[in-house]
Amino acid sequence: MFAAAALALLAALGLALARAIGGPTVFDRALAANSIGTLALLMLAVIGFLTGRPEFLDLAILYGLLNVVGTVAVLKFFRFGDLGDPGEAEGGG
Amino acid sequence: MSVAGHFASHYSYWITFVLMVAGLYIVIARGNLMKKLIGLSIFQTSVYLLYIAPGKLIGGTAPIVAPAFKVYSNPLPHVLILTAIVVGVATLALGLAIAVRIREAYGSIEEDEILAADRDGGERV
Amino acid sequence: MTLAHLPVLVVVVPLIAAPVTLLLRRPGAAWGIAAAACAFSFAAALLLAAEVAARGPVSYQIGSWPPPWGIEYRLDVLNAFVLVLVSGVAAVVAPYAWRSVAAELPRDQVYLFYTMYCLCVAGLLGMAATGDAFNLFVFMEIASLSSYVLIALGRDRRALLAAYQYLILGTIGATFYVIGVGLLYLMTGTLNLADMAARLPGLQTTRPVLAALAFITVGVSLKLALFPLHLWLPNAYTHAPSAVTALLAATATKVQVYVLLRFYFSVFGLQLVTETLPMPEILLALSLIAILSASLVALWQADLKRLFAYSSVAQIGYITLGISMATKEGLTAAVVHLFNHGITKAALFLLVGGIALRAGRAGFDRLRGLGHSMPLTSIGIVIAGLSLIGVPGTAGFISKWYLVLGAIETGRWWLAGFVVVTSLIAVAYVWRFVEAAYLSAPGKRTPAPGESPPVMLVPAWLAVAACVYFGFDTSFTVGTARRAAALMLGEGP
Amino acid sequence: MNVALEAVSWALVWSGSAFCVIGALGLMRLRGFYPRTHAASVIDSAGAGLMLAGLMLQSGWTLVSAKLAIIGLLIFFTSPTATHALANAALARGLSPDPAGEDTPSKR
Amino acid sequence: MRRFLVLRVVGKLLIPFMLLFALYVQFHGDFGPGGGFQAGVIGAAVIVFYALIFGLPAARRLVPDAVVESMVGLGVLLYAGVGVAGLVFGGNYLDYFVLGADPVSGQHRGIFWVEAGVAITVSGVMLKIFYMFAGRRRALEDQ
Amino acid sequence: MMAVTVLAIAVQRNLFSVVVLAGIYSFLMATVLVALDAVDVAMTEASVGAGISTVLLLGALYLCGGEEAKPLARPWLPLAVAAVITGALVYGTLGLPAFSDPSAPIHVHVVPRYLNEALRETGVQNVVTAVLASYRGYDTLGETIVVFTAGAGVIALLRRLRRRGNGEPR
Repeated sequence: MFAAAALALLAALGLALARAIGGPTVFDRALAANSIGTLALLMLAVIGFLTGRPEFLDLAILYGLLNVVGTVAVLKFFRFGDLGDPGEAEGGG
Repeated sequence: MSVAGHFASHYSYWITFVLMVAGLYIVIARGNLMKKLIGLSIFQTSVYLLYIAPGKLIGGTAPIVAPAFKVYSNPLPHVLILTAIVVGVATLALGLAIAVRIREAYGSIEEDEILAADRDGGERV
Repeated sequence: MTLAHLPVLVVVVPLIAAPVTLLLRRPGAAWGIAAAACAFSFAAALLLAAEVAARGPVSYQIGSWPPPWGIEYRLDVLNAFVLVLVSGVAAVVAPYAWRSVAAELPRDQVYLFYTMYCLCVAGLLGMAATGDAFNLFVFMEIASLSSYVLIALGRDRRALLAAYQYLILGTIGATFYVIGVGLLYLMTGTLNLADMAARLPGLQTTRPVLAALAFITVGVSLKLALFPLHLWLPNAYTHAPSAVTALLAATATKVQVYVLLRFYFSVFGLQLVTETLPMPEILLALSLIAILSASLVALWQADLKRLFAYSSVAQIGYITLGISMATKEGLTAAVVHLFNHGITKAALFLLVGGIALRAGRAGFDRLRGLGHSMPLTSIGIVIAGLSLIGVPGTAGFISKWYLVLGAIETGRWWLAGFVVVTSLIAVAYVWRFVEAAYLSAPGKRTPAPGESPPVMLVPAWLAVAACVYFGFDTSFTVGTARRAAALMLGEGP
Repeated sequence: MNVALEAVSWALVWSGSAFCVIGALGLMRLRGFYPRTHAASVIDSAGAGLMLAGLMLQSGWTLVSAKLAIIGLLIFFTSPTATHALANAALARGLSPDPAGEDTPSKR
Repeated sequence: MRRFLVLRVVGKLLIPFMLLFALYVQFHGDFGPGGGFQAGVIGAAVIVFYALIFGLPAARRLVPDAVVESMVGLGVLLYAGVGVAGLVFGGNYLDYFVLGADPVSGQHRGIFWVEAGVAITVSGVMLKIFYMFAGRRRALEDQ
Repeated sequence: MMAVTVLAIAVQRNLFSVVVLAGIYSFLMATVLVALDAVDVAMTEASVGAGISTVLLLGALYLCGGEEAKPLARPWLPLAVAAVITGALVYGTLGLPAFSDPSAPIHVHVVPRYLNEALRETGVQNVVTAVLASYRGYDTLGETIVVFTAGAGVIALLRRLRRRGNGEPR
């Protein structure tokens, strides 16, 4: 049932984690991190249904949001080095 | 209780130890100031499990009262750990700030280099 | 109305003062608020101590929730005593900081210094006042985080490193403490110290409780700089701003000692601590090593601040020595020494701070002939130094006296001898100052004649006067300490 | 809830989780960073999308469903963005799209 | 960051939603998971996200330093002030029972303001720390 | 569920790209916390660990330079210390109540009142919020102050100083 889905997700998490640990470049890791975020989000949703308390989807939303922020931060860091850099932004952005 | 049974029933604690020891090991063994801080936060994270895992009741649910549920997990550890997380992030932020300042003052965040710099510096002005 | 709420106001007033100072962003106003808050706390602590002495323990339920559910402030003779010490030192150091901090910190950092100062004081007071194990941790963190910052504000770049080391060790210590509390909580289901104590009998020999004892001991020992775990202290004290050194040396470690006492005697109970585990023996051994090694190391220091920092490690050894006896005399000695050493070190570091202000720093090469250029400061250091040695007529003598009494009472004459002999080492390092200040010709680095400004000298001399005063009038210190010891040993208030 | 709906929902959840595993496998097995981004997007779009749809059917017409929809939209918008930005950054940092050049981790 | 056009567009879409979510977490804390701290962190994360996409100076224009710094202090004052209000109305410190007409509404009111205080401080602090870290190199160069 | 944690530990043994891994670690930890019913904690852990800490670490990493730590010279002492501590912990926890034992002291002593009365006494459904903000509100005040301390501390440490130059040693 849901438990099976959870197990599948768990396996996927494990694989992604292996990539995150092994990944030769930092981008691999960031990619894996992003995927792990998504998988964890799904996991949460499934656990919510598993325990019969789907209200906890708030948490999943939070994961989704933070995932983006985290990934963008990592990227920005590796792209420009500086988190506060406006990049090539022109006015009117 | 048999050893295996004991192991199973205290599983959560074992994980806590492994995390804790890994974190502590990083703190003590690593010379890089940033890594030390990360190790420190892992060390603190392990404590979260130590508190929260025993609060769980199998068949229980999160402590948000609703008519459909009778058994809830223990909310008190959650409260404590919320506070502990906050303390952890505060410590992390401060530690990082100090590390940044150290980097600016010494030009390095490797502990041995810093100590060497101080030793060579000899008499301060 | 106010009187009934004093237990919480003692802590909350400096706590509220902190954000106010941050919002005002003016050094002068910040200083005024901080000093006023500390003074208020001191007055409140005195009133509370009187009340506790007259009527026994005071309990205050925060949020009106009854104790095991809500957080309780519980004051007995011991904490009230510690409160008086902490707030007293804070109130004395605050006015002193005015000039000292202005000289040592850039102007736009000054108001933040007072924010941190208030937080540190509030944290220490909160630790002393609370009757809840986890609340104690929270306030421990407030006090430690703010003290990391305060130390890091020191002028030298080594201050940063010292603060960093302190941060790492302090956090490990705090985490150990949390682990210990967690184990206790898992066994008793409560966080209230009194409730915990009530539910522990019967569980005393179970392994989690023993492990909890070990963790709490190690964690708190890290913070109180017990011998093998003291490595952070000398650096931190040496490189921190003078006012901070005075505050921390006089209060921070003392509050940790209080925490240790509280857990040993109020929560775990004498029986567990002394009989099940070889705690007294371990403490005794560590204390002896601490006293001996730190005193000897102190002898070779080139900087007066550092010298006194090592002497602090040694003096903490005396306190734990008193605890390790676990008898009434021993505990009395520990509590009295806690207080006396607090004021003595406050006096010393305040005066040394004056030298640092005039001379840049307090290396021995700048102390030559200081007796002539800064006579009041020098004589103050000598008097406080005498108290450190334990010369009769000073506060230090009283605590050493009880320590010796305790040693003799338990039949350990060699221990009494040890205390006397190690005091001689203290004579040696205080003599180094005397030699430099009075018997040497002024060197080229000696500051030009001129005292430190009165706003620094007066608080310092207040502390010096306290050293002498409590050497003669022992009714407050010894009286309270005796009652605290009796309380801890379960002989009733 | 009727049986047909139930069955559809289960099918969706199951296939979603299958896609997740496949994606993760790809993430693990594929050589080179750029191929891996494809595997990751399998997780993000197919896996997550199907699964959320299945869960939505489970929960029916409620707030929970709405939240699931929000999550779905969120992933729908953000994860391609993130992947795009990631690839962009990797390219800018000089990571060669040629799979042969992959095993020389020049930049970390 | 002209090259990240996609990111900018998505960011614009996302930011209002995130803010809304922060408010939801703040006020829904009584019924579901969440509360002041989490809401504060999310609120800070929104601005951080904005800064990541549009650059720190833009974020600083949006939420100036002075505002952030006063948020840091105000939140604590609000929390402590609720406690003092308990004193003023004749209860103990942090006593919410006395704040409302009946105990439960008093509790409600107390919890509400307390959580608001937490959220303000937390978002202020997190944002301030981010500004401090992210803007440091620039400040160094300016000197 | 616990397998995830074990994997997380494996992550921690590896110290490359620590920051990214720390973020992943936080996500996993939060998921485990959800499995343990600690929803609020998970939310906090996720937002703090994956959101704020990552950003902070990156910011600091940028300022500090991201060079690698050197390999260890003498790993034995730390290992020994860690082993001793594990020993103490293992010793201690062997006597603890088993996982999910409803008769453990923490479930019988203080908590029932929270669970049974919180709704009536505070009118808040989420018991964690009720305990956090009301029963143990003072702890939360302390927690806020801790955050405040960190914030003010960072301001104090990282403020650009006109008089002192670029953080150079005097």
